[in-house]
Amino acid sequence: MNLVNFAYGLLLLLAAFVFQTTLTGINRKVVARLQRRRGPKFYQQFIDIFKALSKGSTTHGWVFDFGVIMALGGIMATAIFIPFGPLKAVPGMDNIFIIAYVLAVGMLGMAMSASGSGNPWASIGVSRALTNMLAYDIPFMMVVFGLIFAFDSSSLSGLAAIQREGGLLGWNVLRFPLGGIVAMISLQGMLGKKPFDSFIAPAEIASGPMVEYGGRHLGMLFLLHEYSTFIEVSLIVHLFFGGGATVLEFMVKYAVIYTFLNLVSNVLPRFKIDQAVTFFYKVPLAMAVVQTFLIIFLGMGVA
Amino acid sequence: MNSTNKLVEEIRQRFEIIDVIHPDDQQVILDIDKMHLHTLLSHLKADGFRQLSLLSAVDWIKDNIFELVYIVFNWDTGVHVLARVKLPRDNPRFRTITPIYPGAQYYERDVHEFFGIEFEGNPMSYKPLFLELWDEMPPMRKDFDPEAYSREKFPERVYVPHFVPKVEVIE
Amino acid sequence: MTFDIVVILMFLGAFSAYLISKASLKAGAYATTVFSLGALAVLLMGRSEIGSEFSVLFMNFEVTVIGWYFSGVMVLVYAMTSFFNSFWMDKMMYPGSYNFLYLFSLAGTLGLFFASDLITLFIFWEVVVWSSTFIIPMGKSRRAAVVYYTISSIGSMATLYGIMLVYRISGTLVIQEAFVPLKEDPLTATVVFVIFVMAGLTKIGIFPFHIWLPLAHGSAPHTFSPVLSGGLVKMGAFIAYMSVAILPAYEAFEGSLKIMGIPLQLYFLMILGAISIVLGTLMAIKQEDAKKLIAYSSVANGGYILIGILMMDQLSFAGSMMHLFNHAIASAAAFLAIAVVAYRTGTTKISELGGMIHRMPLTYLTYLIAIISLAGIPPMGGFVSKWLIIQGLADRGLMFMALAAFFGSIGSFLYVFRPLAAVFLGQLKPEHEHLKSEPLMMKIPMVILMVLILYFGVLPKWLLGIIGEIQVAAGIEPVMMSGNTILAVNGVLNTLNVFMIFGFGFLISLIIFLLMQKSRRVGLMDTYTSAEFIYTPELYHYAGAFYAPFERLYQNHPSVEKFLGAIAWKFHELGTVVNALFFSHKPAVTVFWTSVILVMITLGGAGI
Amino acid sequence: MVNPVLLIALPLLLAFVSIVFKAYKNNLLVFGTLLNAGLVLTLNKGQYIIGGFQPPFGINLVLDDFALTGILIINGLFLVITLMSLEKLEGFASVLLVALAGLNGLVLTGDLFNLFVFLEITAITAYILSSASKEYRYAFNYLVLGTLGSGLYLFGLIVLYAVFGTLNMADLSVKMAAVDASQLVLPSLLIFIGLAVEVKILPFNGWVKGVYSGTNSLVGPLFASVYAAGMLFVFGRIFAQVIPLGTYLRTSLVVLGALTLLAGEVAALSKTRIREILLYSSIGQSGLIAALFLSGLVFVAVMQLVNNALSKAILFTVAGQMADSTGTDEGEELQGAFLEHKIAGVGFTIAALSLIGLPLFYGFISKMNLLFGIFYSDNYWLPVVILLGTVIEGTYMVRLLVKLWTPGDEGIVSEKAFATERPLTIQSSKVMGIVVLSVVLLIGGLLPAVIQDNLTDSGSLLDEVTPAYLFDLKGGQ
Amino acid sequence: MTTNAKDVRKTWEKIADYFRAHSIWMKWYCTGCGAIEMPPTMTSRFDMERLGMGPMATPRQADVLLITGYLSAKTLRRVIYSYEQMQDPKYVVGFGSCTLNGGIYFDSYATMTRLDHYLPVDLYIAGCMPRPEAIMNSFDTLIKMIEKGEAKGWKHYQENHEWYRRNQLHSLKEVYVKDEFHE
Repeated sequence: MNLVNFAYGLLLLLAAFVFQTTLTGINRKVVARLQRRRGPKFYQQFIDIFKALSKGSTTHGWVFDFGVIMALGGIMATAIFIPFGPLKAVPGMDNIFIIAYVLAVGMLGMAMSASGSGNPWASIGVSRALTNMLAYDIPFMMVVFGLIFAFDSSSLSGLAAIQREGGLLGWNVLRFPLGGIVAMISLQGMLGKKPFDSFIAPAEIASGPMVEYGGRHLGMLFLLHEYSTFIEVSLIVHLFFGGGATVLEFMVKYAVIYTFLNLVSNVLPRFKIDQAVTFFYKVPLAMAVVQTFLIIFLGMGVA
Repeated sequence: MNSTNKLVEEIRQRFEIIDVIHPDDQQVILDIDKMHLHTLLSHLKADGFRQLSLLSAVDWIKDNIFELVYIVFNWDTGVHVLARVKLPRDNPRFRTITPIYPGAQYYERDVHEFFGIEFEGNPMSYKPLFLELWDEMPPMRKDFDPEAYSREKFPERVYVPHFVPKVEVIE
Repeated sequence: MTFDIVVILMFLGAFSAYLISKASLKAGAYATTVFSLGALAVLLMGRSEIGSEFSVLFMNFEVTVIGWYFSGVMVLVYAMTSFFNSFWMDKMMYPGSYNFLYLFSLAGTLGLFFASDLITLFIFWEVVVWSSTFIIPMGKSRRAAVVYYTISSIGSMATLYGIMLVYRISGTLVIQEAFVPLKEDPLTATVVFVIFVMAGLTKIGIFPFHIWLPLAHGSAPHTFSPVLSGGLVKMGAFIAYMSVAILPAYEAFEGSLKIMGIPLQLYFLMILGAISIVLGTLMAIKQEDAKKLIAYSSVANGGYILIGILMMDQLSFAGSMMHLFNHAIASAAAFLAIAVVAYRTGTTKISELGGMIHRMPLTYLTYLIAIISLAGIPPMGGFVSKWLIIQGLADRGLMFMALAAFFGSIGSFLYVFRPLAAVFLGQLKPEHEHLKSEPLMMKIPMVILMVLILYFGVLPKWLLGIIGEIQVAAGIEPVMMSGNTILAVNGVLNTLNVFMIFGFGFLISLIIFLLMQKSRRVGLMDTYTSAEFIYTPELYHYAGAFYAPFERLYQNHPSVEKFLGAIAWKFHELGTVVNALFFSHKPAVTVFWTSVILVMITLGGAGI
Repeated sequence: MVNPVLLIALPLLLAFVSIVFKAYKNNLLVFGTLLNAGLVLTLNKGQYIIGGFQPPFGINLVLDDFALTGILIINGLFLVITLMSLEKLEGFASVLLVALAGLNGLVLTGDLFNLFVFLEITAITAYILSSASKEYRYAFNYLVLGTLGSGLYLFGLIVLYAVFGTLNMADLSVKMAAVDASQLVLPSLLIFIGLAVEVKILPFNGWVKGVYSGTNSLVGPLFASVYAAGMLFVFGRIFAQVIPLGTYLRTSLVVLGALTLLAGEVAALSKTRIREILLYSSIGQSGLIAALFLSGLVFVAVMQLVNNALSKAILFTVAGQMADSTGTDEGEELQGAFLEHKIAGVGFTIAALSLIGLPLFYGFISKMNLLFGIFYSDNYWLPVVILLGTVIEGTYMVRLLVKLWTPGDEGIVSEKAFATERPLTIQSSKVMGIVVLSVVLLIGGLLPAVIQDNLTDSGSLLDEVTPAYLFDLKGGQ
Repeated sequence: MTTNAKDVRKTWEKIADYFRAHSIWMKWYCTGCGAIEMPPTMTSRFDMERLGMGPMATPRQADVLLITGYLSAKTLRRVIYSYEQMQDPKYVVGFGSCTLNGGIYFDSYATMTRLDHYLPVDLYIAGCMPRPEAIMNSFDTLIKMIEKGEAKGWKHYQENHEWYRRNQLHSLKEVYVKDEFHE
């Protein structure tokens, strides 16, 4: 660890921001086309974020501010760990468990800040978000567990490299199709897209955790959202789609997956929170357990 | 005309009904002396009219009376019964029906607030329900002038005529 | 030679604390602090004397690395909690006895960890059990003490049977030698192992023996809950360690059926541990009382510790040992934070509290750091230990344990967040408007614990070094470290780097925050209410049934409490039946039974 | 050189004197018990022949270690209990003196018929004492069952005499050993039942419930510790030394003892009145001790007996005193009773913990020893029963203690305000007695050698039936 | 010096105003009848998102307070409360004749007749009801106004707060009322 790493990390953060925000904008356009609208400009997301940052804001006490800073800080730190294709700011730190747990700092900060506003909608939203997390994370972690056992590595780039050795068929999504499906469903939950978006339901609980945010706080939350999307989609790209030997390859894979999930999201209604939990525990978790069982006990797809 | 007829017959036997109107098969309007209203409603409720659909008032300012309107509904037969009683317009007071229909509490508050009719035995009815900080005469009384009130409370937009059209008469 | 003095001194200290309490209650409470801090100092200084042996009366002791480690954890928790004792002196029913039993149980645990023969071990085990049994009813529940005692004594009586059996077979009670002959005899070894480890299970609160834990932890005096949860529970881990490491289970069960390289007996226990994790998590999520909530989290964390110990490998075992420490200090810190709240407000019910952060920010911070560690989020200590455990599980491919571990890990976000949101954040109730901040003496232990939690999360090297020694002593490969990097089979973890990148993230985030327009401070009640005017903070606080949709999914769960309660009730009924059958006021009944016995035995005897 | 017959004769004499000088009878009782206690310390072991005929024909007293321990316990506890509750004598002084004589005779005698006589004397005093509770129905019940037991005992005796022509214990044991044990099932069983009524073995103990549950602070401890100890010593004497049991009978009777233990503990668990709890606990303990005697583990049986006698003396004194002064011994009514009586409370707690067998108290040492003993006799099921009994016993004892120390409903922090309002008084004489007894229990637990050394002797005579398992206190090796 | 500083600030503001103009998040206060005109404006026929407009859940997040239809005295209090919860800079759009002059309810005892008396309205959309075309047209105007920095209603409200407050109190007696449901 030296200054170069930090500078590198900062650059990666910037790149991730630009990339993901542009992609979000493009996706808004794609969704609009899906709904036969023209849609906003592809840089609309940038405008939204910068506008939010430029506005005045209110605060409900130090924990409201601190939580947001902690959340964005934690998520940014996580984003630094994520390899951007072949680029890594800090070598040897892309351990999947580290990322999974570091990601939680951001979640916790956000949840803390939201509850700190004193608004019960926020607390309800947080309660739903956490319940949702308990639902989608376990099947995902289970599949990841199987992968780690199969390849004796918990490094993102390491796992990606192993897949690339096998060419297209080496991709884990093809080797372990059940696990791949589980991961995609879980990713949908992680991103908070329909049908798993009940925690920000604007019409029921006034956008849940975000209810009290305005101005710079809201802007930072948007940044946070972009980064966490980047982290989560990157995880899947690395774990199941062979990562990226080049930056371009990574970006293409990333964009395709993200757009696909967005399209899926836009044709689905919304689950109630308990329905989401039941669904995740019935279908993806069962699939994940079967997949892991196949990997560990039968060695299917490993060799 | 069968079920309602029977009902009306029965009621006629028991109560002094001033007038009965049948606007419809399933609807009966009873004008009744205010002395008998409570017994009538109790009877109706026991008879299956479990729902108080509405309690409202009409201001007959020329006759100097308030008319209270009670609509009860029977879910089994689908019959509406509308009972009307008349009250003097000065110092209007009436007994509450909350012991019979507890839900009448809010209707009585409503009527009290908008007409100034007092319901004895319902202390809650003196609390305001809809109008916040109302300080004038109850607004639904016919002698209340809403326009004057509006003028005083809510300043109107004053339009300056920028353009006066010329009217030409064409022979 | 320092350790015998510590053990004896602690016993004497207990008596002197009682006497001092007679003179002045506060002084007595401070005496507990002084004695436990003294013990901590001696322990830390006497590390070089590990391996020394000594005897007191008829009891024999030997200081082992693991004993030293466990007693260090225990004394640390006791010492930190003892700062709080003085605040409850005037509220306690028997303050003098409390101080006495407090130090007495500490002395008992020290004796337990240093015991070199099984009888000594058992003596101190029971000493701790009964001394803590009498502290618990000073809190909110009498039943808790009875349940605690009963469950503990089921475990300890089973252990006693095991001790006797071992002695019968090997003819010795010295811990290191007594188990040796068992290796030859897997069947007896299984019996001994199961009944021996039962004491550990009861104490850690592993399913189905967990029922005492929430009851006792949740309703013990506020100053004793941290000790129970952070300290005494770890005695169970010690017994579990002994059963696995000293027996040694892996050698004794070499020939039995193995699942993923784990002998069936151990695998079964691991399943119990996994059930405890899931069950503790689920139950913690639905608790309405902050203390009970943390108590159930202790059940879940006990599961982690047990699984790790049973693994007896390089990673999970180290993780488990470290988790033991981390959980001890984190759960003590959490309980202490709740104790502060209880001290100021008089309640621990989540729905009766709210907005405490505005009155006691340091307590909030303590609780925050404690729960971050409990939930295993970096950069706190809990992360390192959970990471190690899960790496070990991944290495072995124990998928069901891992499933439970993941569930517990993520579930812990849910339950630890709940008091955070509902007790410390949210609306401040009007009646708490004028609460004072926490007293200085309460701040001291909280700050120390916070620093420790953070320190061992960032620089765990020293701690892992000791754990490495334990592993060497237990005959397994020690956990590897290079610099600040922990080297696991499947990956590496550099905690310092994680921390630094964190700092970097925070810095950027802070810069963004500061660059933008200043915020306007508004009150807690000035929030989005769908434009409705509200004036009642206590109603505008989301605290009860926090995870209602999720709780609904398992509200009709089968309950082992009810099952065990039914068993207890059956004993009760049996007593009534016995009473009705044999203990009659009519002599005729006795005469009848007499003739029955006479006939039966005589005829039976004639038959032979 | 004091003849132990004085232990029997002096109290008897004093009893007659006390009938004449009624005004001084309480003083005479104190004098007699003090005298006896003093005499015990001066006794020498040996055989004492009464009346000049040599055994096996004459009457003799056997003062071996076993008997010495017995009379030490009996006279010591008798003294302490009497001194503690002098105010409860109510004219029973003469009876008590007779009882003392009878109990000493029971333990000392070397002749089965003599034993019967003393058994009757003791039983009669017990019937009289049990009427102190004014519940004559229960006393009568006791009388009936006691008589039944004595009758069966006598019947067994007759059979033995008809077969062997002797009633001298030492002689009989030699002669009986020569016969196949299975042929002696009937007389052994009859004698067993006869004694079992007094020793409270299931199912011959129907009287206990009525008699014990109404006892006051004098009669309760007397029954539960002194009488029980005396009867158990006799039981041990006969079944561990005199009558050899066949495997079948031994096993059946041990099972009966174990069942008594379980039944007693379970029944105690379902009770809420303090004296009822204690009386069922007494039954359980008697079953345990009887089972140990029957298994031939005399030494540990004596240890456990001592523990039980000491603990029960304290427990029944306090419980009886509670009932006497407050009018109830319902646990619920007496919440927080120890709040104002801490010393008595600590004594009660120590006694209860010792009874459960928790460390630092004497009960732990005896429990350890008895477990070692049983394991060394290769009996692996009895320890399970005993430990199960211990768990149950601990549960109800802790339940009781918690209630008596910390008042308050569930979910409320214990406070003084919730304590019982009934006026509980405990006289200082009782408190002193309790302190003395609990200090003995503590010393026994911390420095077991003090009691151990005395008891070891009582076992040494019985080496042939006591396996060499002695719990070496220097590390248990 | 001061002018310089003002210039720098102005540049910054200009950029910010550009963002604000092209990202208009609205809080719809739709207790009146006009809400029905919003869905067609949102959906594919008119697609307001292409101008960067969109509805928001809470006033904290919103830039524009869109008040459709009449306002009774009771709702006016809530509107004022909502407006004060919004973050600067914020804009108010009065939608329909009722906000403009009371519309057909000009003589009602319960509805106020002109919104700008109580809140700084940046833009009115006349009509009963205004059709989506009118809405789109007027928002186009609003975007231009913001871009040029002309939509200064929020500043006006700050500077003339006394005046607004006096009007509010005259019509409403109290803005922040208590009612039984939140006692």
